[in-house]
Amino acid sequence: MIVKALYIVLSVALVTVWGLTLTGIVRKIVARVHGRIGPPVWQPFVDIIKNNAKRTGISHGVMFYLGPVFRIAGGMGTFLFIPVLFGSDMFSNFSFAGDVFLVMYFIFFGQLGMALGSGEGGHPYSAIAVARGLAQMSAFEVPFALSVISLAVQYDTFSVSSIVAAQQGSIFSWTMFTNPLATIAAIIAMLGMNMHSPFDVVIAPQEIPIGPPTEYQGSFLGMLHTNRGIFNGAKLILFMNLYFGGATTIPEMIVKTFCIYMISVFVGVSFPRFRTDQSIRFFLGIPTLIGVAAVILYWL
Amino acid sequence: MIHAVTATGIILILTGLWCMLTRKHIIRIIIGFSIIDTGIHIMIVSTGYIRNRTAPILDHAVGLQGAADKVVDPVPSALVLTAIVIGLAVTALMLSYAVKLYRRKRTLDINNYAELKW
Amino acid sequence: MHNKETLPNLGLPEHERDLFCDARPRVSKPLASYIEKFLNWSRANSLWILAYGTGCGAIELRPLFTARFDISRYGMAPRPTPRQASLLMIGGYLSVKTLKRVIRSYEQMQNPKFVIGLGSCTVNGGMYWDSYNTINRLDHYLPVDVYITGCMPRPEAIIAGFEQLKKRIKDGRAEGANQYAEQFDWYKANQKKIITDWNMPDYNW
Amino acid sequence: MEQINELKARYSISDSRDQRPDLGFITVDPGRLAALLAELQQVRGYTHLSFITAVDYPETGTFQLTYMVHNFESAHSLGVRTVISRDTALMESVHHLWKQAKTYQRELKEMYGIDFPGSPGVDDPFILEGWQGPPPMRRDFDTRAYSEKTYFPRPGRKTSDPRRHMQSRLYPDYTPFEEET
Amino acid sequence: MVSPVYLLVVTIAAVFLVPLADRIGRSYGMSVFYAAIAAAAGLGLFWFLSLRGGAPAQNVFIAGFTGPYAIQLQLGIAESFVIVLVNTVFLLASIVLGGALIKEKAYALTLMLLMLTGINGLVLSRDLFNMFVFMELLSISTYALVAMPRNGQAFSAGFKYMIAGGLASTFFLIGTAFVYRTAGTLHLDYLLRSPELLHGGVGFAALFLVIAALLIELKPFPANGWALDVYQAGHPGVVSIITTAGTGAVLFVLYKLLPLMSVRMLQVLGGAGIVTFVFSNLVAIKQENPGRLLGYSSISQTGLVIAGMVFLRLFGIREIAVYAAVAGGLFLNHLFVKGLMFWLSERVGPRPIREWGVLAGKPLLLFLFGLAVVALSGLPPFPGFWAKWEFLKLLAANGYYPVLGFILAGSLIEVFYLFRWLGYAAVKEDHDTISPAPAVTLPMVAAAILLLAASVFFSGSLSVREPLLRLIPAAGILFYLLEPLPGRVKTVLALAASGSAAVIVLPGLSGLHLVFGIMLLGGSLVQMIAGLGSGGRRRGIYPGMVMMVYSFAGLLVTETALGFFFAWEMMTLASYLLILRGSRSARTPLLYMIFSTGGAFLILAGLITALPAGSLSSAGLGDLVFSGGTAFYLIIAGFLVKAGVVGVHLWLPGFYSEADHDVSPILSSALSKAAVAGLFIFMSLANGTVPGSDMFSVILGWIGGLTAFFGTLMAIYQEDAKRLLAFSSMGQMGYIILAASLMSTIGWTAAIYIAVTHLLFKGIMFLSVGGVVSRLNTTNMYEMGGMIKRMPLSFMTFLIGLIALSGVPPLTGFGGKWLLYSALVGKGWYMLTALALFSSAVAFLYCYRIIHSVFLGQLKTGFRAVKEASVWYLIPQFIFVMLIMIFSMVPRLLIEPISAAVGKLAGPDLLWQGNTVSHALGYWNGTTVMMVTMGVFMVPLVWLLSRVRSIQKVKQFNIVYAAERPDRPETTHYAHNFFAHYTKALGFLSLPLVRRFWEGAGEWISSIAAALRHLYSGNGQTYALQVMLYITVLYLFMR
Repeated sequence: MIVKALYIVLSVALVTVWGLTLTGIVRKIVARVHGRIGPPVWQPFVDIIKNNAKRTGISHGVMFYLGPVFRIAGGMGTFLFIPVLFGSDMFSNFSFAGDVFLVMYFIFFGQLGMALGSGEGGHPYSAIAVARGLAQMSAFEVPFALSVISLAVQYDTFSVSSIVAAQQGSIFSWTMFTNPLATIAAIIAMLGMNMHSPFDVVIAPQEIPIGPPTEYQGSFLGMLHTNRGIFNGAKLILFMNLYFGGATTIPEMIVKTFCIYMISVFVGVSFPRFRTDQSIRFFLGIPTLIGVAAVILYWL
Repeated sequence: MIHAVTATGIILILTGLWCMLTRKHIIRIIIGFSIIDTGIHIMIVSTGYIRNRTAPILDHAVGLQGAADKVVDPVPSALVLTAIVIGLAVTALMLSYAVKLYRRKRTLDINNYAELKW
Repeated sequence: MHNKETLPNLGLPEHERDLFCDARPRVSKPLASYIEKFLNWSRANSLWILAYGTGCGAIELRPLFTARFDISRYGMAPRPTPRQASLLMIGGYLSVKTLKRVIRSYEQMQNPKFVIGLGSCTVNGGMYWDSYNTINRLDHYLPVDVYITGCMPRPEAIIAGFEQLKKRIKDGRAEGANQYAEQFDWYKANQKKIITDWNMPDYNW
Repeated sequence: MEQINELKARYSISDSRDQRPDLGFITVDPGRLAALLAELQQVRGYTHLSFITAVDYPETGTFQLTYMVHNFESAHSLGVRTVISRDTALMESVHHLWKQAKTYQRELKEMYGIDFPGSPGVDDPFILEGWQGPPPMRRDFDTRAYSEKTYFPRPGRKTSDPRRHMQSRLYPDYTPFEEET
Repeated sequence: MVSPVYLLVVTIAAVFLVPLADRIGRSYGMSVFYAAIAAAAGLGLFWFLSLRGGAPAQNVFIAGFTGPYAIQLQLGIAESFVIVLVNTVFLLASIVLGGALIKEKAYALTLMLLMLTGINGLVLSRDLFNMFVFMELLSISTYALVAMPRNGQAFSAGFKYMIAGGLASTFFLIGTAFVYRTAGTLHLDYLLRSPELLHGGVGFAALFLVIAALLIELKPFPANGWALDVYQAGHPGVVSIITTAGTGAVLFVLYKLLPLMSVRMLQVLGGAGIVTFVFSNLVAIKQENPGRLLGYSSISQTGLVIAGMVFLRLFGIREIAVYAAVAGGLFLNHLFVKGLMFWLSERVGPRPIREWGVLAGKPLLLFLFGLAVVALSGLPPFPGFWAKWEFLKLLAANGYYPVLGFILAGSLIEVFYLFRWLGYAAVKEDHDTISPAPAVTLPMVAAAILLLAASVFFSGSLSVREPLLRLIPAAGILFYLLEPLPGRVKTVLALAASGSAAVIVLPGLSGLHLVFGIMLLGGSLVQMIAGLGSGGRRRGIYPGMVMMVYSFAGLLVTETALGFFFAWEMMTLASYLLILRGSRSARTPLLYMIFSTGGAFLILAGLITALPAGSLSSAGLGDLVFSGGTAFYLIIAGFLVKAGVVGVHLWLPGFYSEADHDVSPILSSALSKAAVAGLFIFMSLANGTVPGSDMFSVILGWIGGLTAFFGTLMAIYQEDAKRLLAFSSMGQMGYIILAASLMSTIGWTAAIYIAVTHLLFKGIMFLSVGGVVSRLNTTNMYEMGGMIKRMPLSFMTFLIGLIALSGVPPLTGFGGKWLLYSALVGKGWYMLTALALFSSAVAFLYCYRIIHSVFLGQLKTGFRAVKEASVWYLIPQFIFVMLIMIFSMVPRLLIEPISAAVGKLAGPDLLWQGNTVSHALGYWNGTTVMMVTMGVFMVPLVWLLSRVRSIQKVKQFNIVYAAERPDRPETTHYAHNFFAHYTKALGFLSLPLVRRFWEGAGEWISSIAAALRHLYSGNGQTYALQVMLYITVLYLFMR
């Protein structure tokens, strides 16, 4: 019991540090591509310390107060239901509690809480942003769901651990190679999930200041930033497990998640922003068809 | 002979019907109705007629004995008597309706009494 | 919450007073010096800017984010909402009307918060020194940490100003928010002297 | 311009001149102005009101108002001027001809104190929120005095000539030429 | 036994006595008049009772001769039955007419008495010519009485009536003459003994003319314009006699002649009856005048009675009891109801039906009217219901499915216009009121009581054996009588009544029935507590409510098909009453009633088709035969309509949303489960016996999936909070149907799991929103906002309900989703899985929309002082929240009993290992998930709480608003047209195509009706021509 608790702490700490560092690295890389020097790699940590070091804060009410708590609980929970390393007892987390559907739905836990919290903030932009985010989410959920169904058909299981186990062996037993269509659909859905450009109309900084967290500051914001590390990490690990053969060691995990994250970074720096209705139609178009094709391919 | 009577009755009925269905004047419609009535009466009487027999009235000419062989079928005659009475009553009622209608609208054209419809 | 003293909010009509928080700003004492030193280091290296581009200054801020000047290397980043920003940059002359908005934005930032006055106009009115509707001295209305003179100052000058500010922060001298809270009545009186249609609460939380 | 000549007599246009081929000015009595503008808009094709502006002449105690109208077909702009008394500062509103006139009139009301009775929202503040002094664009309003009284001038401020300042910095030995004369 | 002659003697004698007595004084004359009619009615009753007691039938020859020389009368059980009915109604009608008669001269009374003599004579007589005489007696007195209002309309209508009536009697007479000519006798008994006498050309023609004349007297469509004019223009009292007693007598004559007819004649006659029934109802939908509308309705009912008799004869049935059950039941129903309605129209006066809102302020009259409408529509517990059931059953048993279809279609149209009318009457508008008139009200009450008594009689003679079913209407009436009590007292009484029903019923149930019993009864009971929160009388809620709960119990308890359908219809009726009270427009209840009745008719058609051969009395549900498939599909289609699947969901949003705030939750959470219960009961009954069930389950699955999707999609566009929740219910029903269609253990477990959780969370959400709405008096979400500040408890429960709805772990909703997807993928329905996942993602949109627009955002100025919702609204919510929490902590508590109840079906079972449930594909440990969630929730919360001292609590306008201050809360709250961008992207999916389709269909039907009614040109001569043509066509058909 205590050992498990220690493992969990370790695992959460790992993903937090790695997730935030990854953000820092990516910022640095993007800056270098721009020809800038860019912030230091540890900048995300400094930001979190700074935000928590705010001496005053404001709260609009209980739900506003709990919003970030929900958010980070959602991030941590999502992470904790995903096995991090294949074959490692230390980093298996609580993956025995549920399968891939549990993870897919637990993702919403934090987003829902956050949306509610920012809603109580009373700022109209928060609500607008949530409306956009939800609309976009409902759309990218379709290719992702189809992709997961395709995996379920392929591997005949919903269990993330089993899916990882089935991909062991050589690099060519990864889903990426055995089921490329499902992988493509999922990667496109991931672009939406990460809310990078071209799907960043949700936070549209110039138009509706930063979106849902418009009213959040200080410790709340620090918490949201921490969650960004955890949640990003969790999503990347999920994608790694589902499509890229999982990982058996921490370095492997770090390399793979970094590569997966770079996909959305590359797309993000290359494309301008979609409007909400455009992104809805985009996700329900080609990516959905790819997902359908992935399902049908394994169905037959 | 008997067929001629029946035929007369039928012709009268048809005439009356034609009259009822084509004349616009209410009184004429009533007359048509009367003609039908008469036609029916004739026809009914003709159904009970038996050649060479007399009317089913038990007077001295017929006598009580063997009357059944001397007179025609008395049933239609009895029916006709009742029917005549009834027809009379209906005709009278129709005429009184016609009077009432005329007093209201000063017209007896049936086309003018179509305010209730659909 | 723990500030028993409340503001009268006389500028608001009776039925609107309940819509706004009426607490006074409060002085937040710095923590023990070694912790505060560390925290100040983090504050200095993570300056999130709320740029208030009232005048020509706004155009001079843009180059800061380009490859040539790149202030992101100092951990600085623009922030679209005062709630999350710690540095208010006032980019030029302030008319009475814009001053009102600046005050509201400043008050919506959280302690610690810093102000940079950009350009001569914020120092002494600049070329609008005798205008009927432009303020002359920003520090009468808000506690200013650093003035950057010039009309307009070049990005290099602005970066120098940032360095100055960071130095002040690290030295623990950038306590404008506490100063504002301490001398709240004086600042408020100055503000209200020129902003005659004060339809905001006395302190915009 | 033949058009103007036609109108001249009817509206007692006192002064008319062409500044450019596509720009002319005429001056008319304030009382006839609205009627003239109406005809220009309805009959003469000057369908667009570009702006209304005012010039303050405290010397003569008048405001000169200019209504700039434009004819898209002939690409001709016509400034219709009128002079009103500075004391009454009252002018007929033309918002019934052009809706946008109410905005110009609101501005003139705020900046010059010229009233346009009946113009919608003419008393609302235009850009000055809560302004309490005299109309600031009148020439007899001393902005410097007002500013010094109101906006805490920074003490120690000197008006110094930058040229002289730089001269003294760069060429301390140079004698200023003004002093020579 | 008294000789039947006395029946005629009494009235004839009174004909002479009345004028004499009238000379003494008006009241004497009237007394004699009423005494004679009462005596006639009394005689009838006496005869009926003694004949039922076993006395022999009587044949009387007046003056010792046989007919036609003398009058011959026969008095059997059938005659006495009709006599007692027509005389009773005649008595009641003459009481209604009392006020009008007293102003007339004495001959009006004698005319009435002559009319009654004619009616009684027609019933008793056994001789064709006697019948003619009595018919003429009836006709002539009627012609005269029609003119009683003495206005132009009455005279012209009377004249048209005389033309047509004259033609009819002409044909009758000719026919009689020819009968005599061919058969040599006019005596029915002789004719019946040797029917071959009438074979051959002339004999046929003779019989044809007689029947045609009778048919014309019965006003067949389309040769009946004159009758409608009379119905419209005559005094309602007189007209009620014509259409009840007069028609009844003629119908009975037709009944007496039935054995003479050939099969062909019967078929054509039956067809004429059906045509009359369907088309008269059709034409009636455009009618605005109450008298004329009632006329159309009377004619259609007559047509149905004709069809009833004729088809029974056609099927070779000779038992008089069956005729009594079908034709007698239909006629009795028509008799009392139509009497009641005509008298009511007398009471309301000359108003078009749209203005019948005057009744809204008169509870008794409204009750009577409602009773009449319900009875006339053939809804239980009235005789029409039982008679229709028997009739349709016989039709189905003999393979007359098209006829069955026509009757159901006609009945549906009838339901439409009758309930539309009831809707007008129930909606209170500012009209002038009507003055009291006990002389009219008393007969109506009497008719209603007689009708109810007859209902008891009919229900007893038929097959409803379960005593509980009898309690359903009884409970409704009891609570109607309790209406004057205060609302809270009634709530407590209703709780007690429903609770006792639950206590009695639940222990006897098992398996799925028990699960649904707990859901329906328990769910309703808990939510009824909310009723304590509203003050006032709350008229019109509890009769429906208690009836509905008892119907739930009845549905689950009953073991017979008839009992099931009875309970089902009672439930429909009860819920109609509930929505009728609360709804803002007459449209919603009407739509509900039409679709529900349509669905119920599908179920009815299926049930009677599935009845095992030869089961005339009660057939058990278990005995139903589904091997043909059609019956099963019809039943399922009926339940789908009731569940509101996409395509027939038109009624749904209004129905779930417009009832009272404490009733809507029950309708949406519990009542919606009744359809699910029915679906499951019949699917488990038929499991394995239905051919082609693979295709069926695929189709059902897609219906469910599309319902889930479109329900959800439409929910996100709603501006009305309750409507949004209503559409959300539609979506959830889609999931349930989708899961049910899987026909596997996990699928059914999922379906019932979702049903249970939906009950819980939708109950919470509706109650919570109801609490808010009851404080704010608006349902528009954009008018609300910031309610979390004023109603934190409601917000809390709503939030729990919302998390459960959206399927986010750790609450119960996830279990349903997990089971559903597992079952779907297990079955291989991948596209449906994706559709369901998409729908559940879209569900987040409306979830957020409602909670944000109502509870979050900006509190509006006008609502700054509202209080938390009533504690009575909160109690049921907290009960449900507790249940949700318990089931979330230990999902096993819920899933295990459900899978036990579901039993073994196709597909793998769920396996349990501690708290982990697993199947071939995946696994889920709800308890651990809950623990982990709570753990990860606590850590950041503790950190935040440690910093709470530095955090200033601010107010709603302390927001960053681009440095401006917000102007007003109304303009700062982002709530209206929340998902505009979604419309832009996917708006084409939510075009109101279904509504356009149904509206188009409705318009099409009503244009047909509008075109058809131009047949009735109002010209007497045209009518005569129509009569002639009708007879010709009839002849061509019968030949």
